Amino acid sequence: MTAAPAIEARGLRRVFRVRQGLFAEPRQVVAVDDVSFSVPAGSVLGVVGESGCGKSTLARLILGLLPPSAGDVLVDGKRLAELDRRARARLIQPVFQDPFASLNPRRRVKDIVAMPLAAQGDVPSAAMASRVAEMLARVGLSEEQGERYPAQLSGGQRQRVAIARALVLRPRIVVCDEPTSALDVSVQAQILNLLAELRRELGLTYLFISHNLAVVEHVASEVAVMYLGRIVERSEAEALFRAPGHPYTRALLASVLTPEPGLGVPDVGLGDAMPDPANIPPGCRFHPRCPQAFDRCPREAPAAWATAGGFAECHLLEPTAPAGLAGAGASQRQLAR
Amino acid sequence: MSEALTAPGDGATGRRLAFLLGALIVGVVALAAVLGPSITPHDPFAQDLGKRLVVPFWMEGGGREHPLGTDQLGRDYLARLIYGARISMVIGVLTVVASGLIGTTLGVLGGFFGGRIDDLVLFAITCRLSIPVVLVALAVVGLMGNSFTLVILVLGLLLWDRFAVVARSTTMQVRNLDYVSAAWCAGSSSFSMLVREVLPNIATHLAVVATLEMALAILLEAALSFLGLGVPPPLPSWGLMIAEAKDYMFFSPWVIMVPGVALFALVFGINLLGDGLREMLGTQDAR
Amino acid sequence: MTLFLLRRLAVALLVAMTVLTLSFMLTRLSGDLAISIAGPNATQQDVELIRRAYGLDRPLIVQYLDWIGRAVVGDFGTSYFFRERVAGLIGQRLPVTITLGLVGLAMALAVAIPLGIAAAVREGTWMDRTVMLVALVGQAMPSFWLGLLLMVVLGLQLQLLPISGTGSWEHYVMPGIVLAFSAIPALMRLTRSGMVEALSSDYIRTARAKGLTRFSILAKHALRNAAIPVVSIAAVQLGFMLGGSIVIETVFALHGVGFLAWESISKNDFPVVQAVVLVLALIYIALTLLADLLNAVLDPRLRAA
Amino acid sequence: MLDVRGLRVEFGGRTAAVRGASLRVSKGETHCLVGESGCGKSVTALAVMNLLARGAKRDAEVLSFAGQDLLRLSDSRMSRLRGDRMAMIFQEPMTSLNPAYTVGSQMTEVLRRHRGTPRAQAVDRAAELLGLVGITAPGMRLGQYPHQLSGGLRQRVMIAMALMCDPELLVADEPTTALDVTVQAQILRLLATLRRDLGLGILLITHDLGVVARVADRVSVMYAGEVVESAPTAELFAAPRHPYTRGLLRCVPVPGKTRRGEPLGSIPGVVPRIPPGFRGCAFRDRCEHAAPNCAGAVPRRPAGPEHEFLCTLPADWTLREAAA
Repeated sequence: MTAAPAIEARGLRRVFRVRQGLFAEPRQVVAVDDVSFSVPAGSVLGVVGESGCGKSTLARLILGLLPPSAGDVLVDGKRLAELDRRARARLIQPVFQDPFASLNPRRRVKDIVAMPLAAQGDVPSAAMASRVAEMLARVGLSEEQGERYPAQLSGGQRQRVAIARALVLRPRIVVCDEPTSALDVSVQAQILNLLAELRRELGLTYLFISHNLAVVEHVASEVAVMYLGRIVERSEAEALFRAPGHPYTRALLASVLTPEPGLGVPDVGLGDAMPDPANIPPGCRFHPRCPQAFDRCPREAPAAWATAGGFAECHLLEPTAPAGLAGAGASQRQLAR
Repeated sequence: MSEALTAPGDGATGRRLAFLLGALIVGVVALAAVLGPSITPHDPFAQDLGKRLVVPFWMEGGGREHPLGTDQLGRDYLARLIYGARISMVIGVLTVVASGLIGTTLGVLGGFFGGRIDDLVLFAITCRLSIPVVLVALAVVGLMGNSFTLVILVLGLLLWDRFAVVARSTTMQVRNLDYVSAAWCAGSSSFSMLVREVLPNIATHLAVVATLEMALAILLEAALSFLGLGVPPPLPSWGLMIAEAKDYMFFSPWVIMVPGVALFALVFGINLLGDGLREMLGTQDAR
Repeated sequence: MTLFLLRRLAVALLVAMTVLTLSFMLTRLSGDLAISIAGPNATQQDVELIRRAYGLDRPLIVQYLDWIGRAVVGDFGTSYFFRERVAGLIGQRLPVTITLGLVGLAMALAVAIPLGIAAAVREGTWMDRTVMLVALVGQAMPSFWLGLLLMVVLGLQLQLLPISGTGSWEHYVMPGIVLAFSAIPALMRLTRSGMVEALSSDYIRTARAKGLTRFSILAKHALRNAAIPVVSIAAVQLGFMLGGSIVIETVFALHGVGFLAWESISKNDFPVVQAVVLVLALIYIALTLLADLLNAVLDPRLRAA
Repeated sequence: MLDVRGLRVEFGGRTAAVRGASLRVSKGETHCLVGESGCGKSVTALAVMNLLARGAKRDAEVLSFAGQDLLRLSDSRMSRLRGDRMAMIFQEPMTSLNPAYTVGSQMTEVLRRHRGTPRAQAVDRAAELLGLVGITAPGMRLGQYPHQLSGGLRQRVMIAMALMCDPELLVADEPTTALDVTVQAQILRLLATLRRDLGLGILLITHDLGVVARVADRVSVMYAGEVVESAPTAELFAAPRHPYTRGLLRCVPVPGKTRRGEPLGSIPGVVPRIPPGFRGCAFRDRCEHAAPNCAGAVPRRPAGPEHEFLCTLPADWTLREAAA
């Protein structure tokens, strides 16, 4: 593809200073650490990882809600920092996790959906009303529901309102931050189907953030696995699930409990050490929990090595690694990044 | 889930009654303040030394001419009480308007923008809290002379702390909610985010504070006037009426009862209103 | 830990400096101090004399720096009315006010905590509503009026306590009650809401699931967590009570700093007024510092991790 | 061991949270109660433990544990049973431990209350159990406060605390919902081991069909306060009968099974709120097989020796549908 990628992150880094306890010294928390990726227009990049891995911070950086400590975000080939906020709004929009917190409880649904149009400042009110009505219908809400307040809607309906608000400006990119995590399974399926339909019809690009690997597998064309602020593996989706390169990805995949009786609960073999973003281990940041860690891991940060569908940051994938340890699909050259 | 596990409040009707009682008290006082002199036959300032300390109607010797009796200068107590209601209400309302504007502005700005601005706001609040209100108010009035406007000005400039604290903390909460983030991503201006997304969602909290502050302002004005450093005589502030009656209270205790009960009832009513608002807030927050 | 304490102290100092400046500005607000001091019958010459004697003819900034320089070392000048050093005057009167504050706080805690707990445990019942009514009554009660009522009832009619003055411990009882009345509503509400919150928390559900006795659930698990904010607010409340003592001391003619301040205000004795404002503010600042420390000691989450 | 029949819970006469639920848990068995939020599964668990909030009314045909009638037990007798012979753990490990006391103090308290064990012995037991639930350096953990532990560790502490008195029944209310997937797997493995080694009966409440499939011996599916289908795990997943169960299973994406990008199965509408006195099938508004007779009495149909479902459709309707 010759066109500029829809989203491009270059060396993104975000550091927070937090104080735990009244007397403790403030500590630096590196929430996102040197993250680079690009998402081609029309595709879906799924970002997975556990709580505290920095995936939500990444979403906020891409949306421009947080300024990066270092690095750049490019949207549609233009640097986000240089775009006026109204121009940004026409390009990229969010859908958040909690449908209870993402809608202003004091405004009617139709006003919530109209808000981005109003913020543009140049949309005539007649056009506004018709676009809102059209959008509500598109996400499966009735005109009557447009007159209600969010408190009168169910979780799934609220998430439809949030989607309508995100799409009313016809953006090209939508950042979905855990859009179905707060919903029941039966409703989750409705929302996932709606998002997929809208993407096909409107040619949208999604950055889809979730902790649920099964959901990401279902929607994403490419997947990035985050661990303690870094993308430790990125791969074309199908290859990732067929042949995961990073031991952490393997553990994540093994932990997905599919509804298949008789398989029992897998042993993920990660021990009880928990990742702490305020205290990132030296070398490979995954080594304290890694079942395959060896003497090199705590000393040296691994480079990115090629896998079947992309790359992963693990010493085991290095062609010169101890024989037999190299993960499936590792190729012979280090990826140029 | 917690909603399903808590039993519905059985005191709901009791609370509504309390709210209505509060509204009734405040309503009656406000009406008296507005109608003022047109509902009493007597002039609150007219002295009649021949009719000093006439007892109220419920005591032996009380009459219909002066239902609440007269004071030490023979002025009709009911007329003075009604005029005093006007003073209390005006002081309460204007103080709340002034302090509400100052406090809400500071609190919302600090809570919304955070960082340096918030540090400054927090510092201002801390400084304000460490200044003893009564003492400073007394000192200012003492040095600059008693006047009605000065009392309002001083109280308005001093009582904004709770507005600022509440506005700041609620704004911080709202500011971190996703609907504000969504407005930001939609390109809304800071002003429109404050006005459309933040203010409507903290308004009820501020209303509760307003009732508390109004009650406090009325009490403080009465205290200042009682100490002789508030509303100047012969204006019939309730606090001043108590102060003037103090010398006679050991012989005829009703002279301090009448203005005292009025003051207590008004403040009590305002607090009942505030409590009612707070309850409504509680049920709202629980969705 | 040390860094935090230092920063906290620095902020406290900055606040103190601001209050210092404000209390200086306060006295200059009214215009020409010399005229106020000289009184209505003074001639132009008298005023000039006074202006020079008190250094009021110097530029404002010089007066300010001079005053700050002295205030920092505890020299607040001489009272115009009492003809005594201000620091000495305050030193004599402060114990009375602090005693009154502590008596009031003790009474307030003794009433507020048990009632607050009772209301929370019986949330939604008549008990709860009665307690909340008591809080509302306390909030609405004008303290000077309550003082007068007590004087009439306890002092005159029942003859239980002295009506006013300073001297024996009995002189502190009525003012203490009045002062306590003003602090009870806030402390009681806080105790109640803390207990209600604790009782509806997940860890209380865990304690019930463990089969613990009702007493152990209330006394050990709920109260401990509810008490943390109450203790620190009590310290702050003491600061407010000292600030509010001016009204009560005046009503009961109790010779503390509040009474002193009132006398000085009536006499335009501004060095004393300035100094009292400053001293009360400093005490409040110290008490908030103490409240923060208490909080940290009591709450394991705030202790250094 | 635990026998619940016709359990009903109402809140202030306005909402019927549980409407005649029945289930049994035997010794050494894991029984999963599965359903969406608001279906009454947590309320059922709390009702069994008699931990419902004030204002909730509990009633049942049978509610017995190890031969004792729980309905007629006094509050103090019931509290002697809780934490001793029947224990419970909760969803939110972050808030379920008291922040003001150390792990050790909260654990030993259980033994001291129910057995009067001296402190030193209770501490030994606590350390032993922390080791059993896979916590390294138990001695150090005993002296720590909850905020110093991660979510996974706190849930392990909760489990160890529940085991202090060797209970026969463990009621686990969404014990892994708030945890990360890798930690969830670890905790579920732990529960499975404990069931096997200690012969613990477990009533596991969850909304996650994946969890159900992997750990349950028996499943009860709840919908709107009723158990709509109950069966051994393998049978439920192989041959679900109730339209709700079938719909629910189709909603879950399974890597390798569901085709990427294809729409998932979904159930239209939302879980309704059921007023007391409601009649008929609560699922009928969302059911593709709904018929007029669904508004009447709904029969409980057997579909196998251990398999029942609550529906107007005949037991073999799925076979007929497949044939058609």
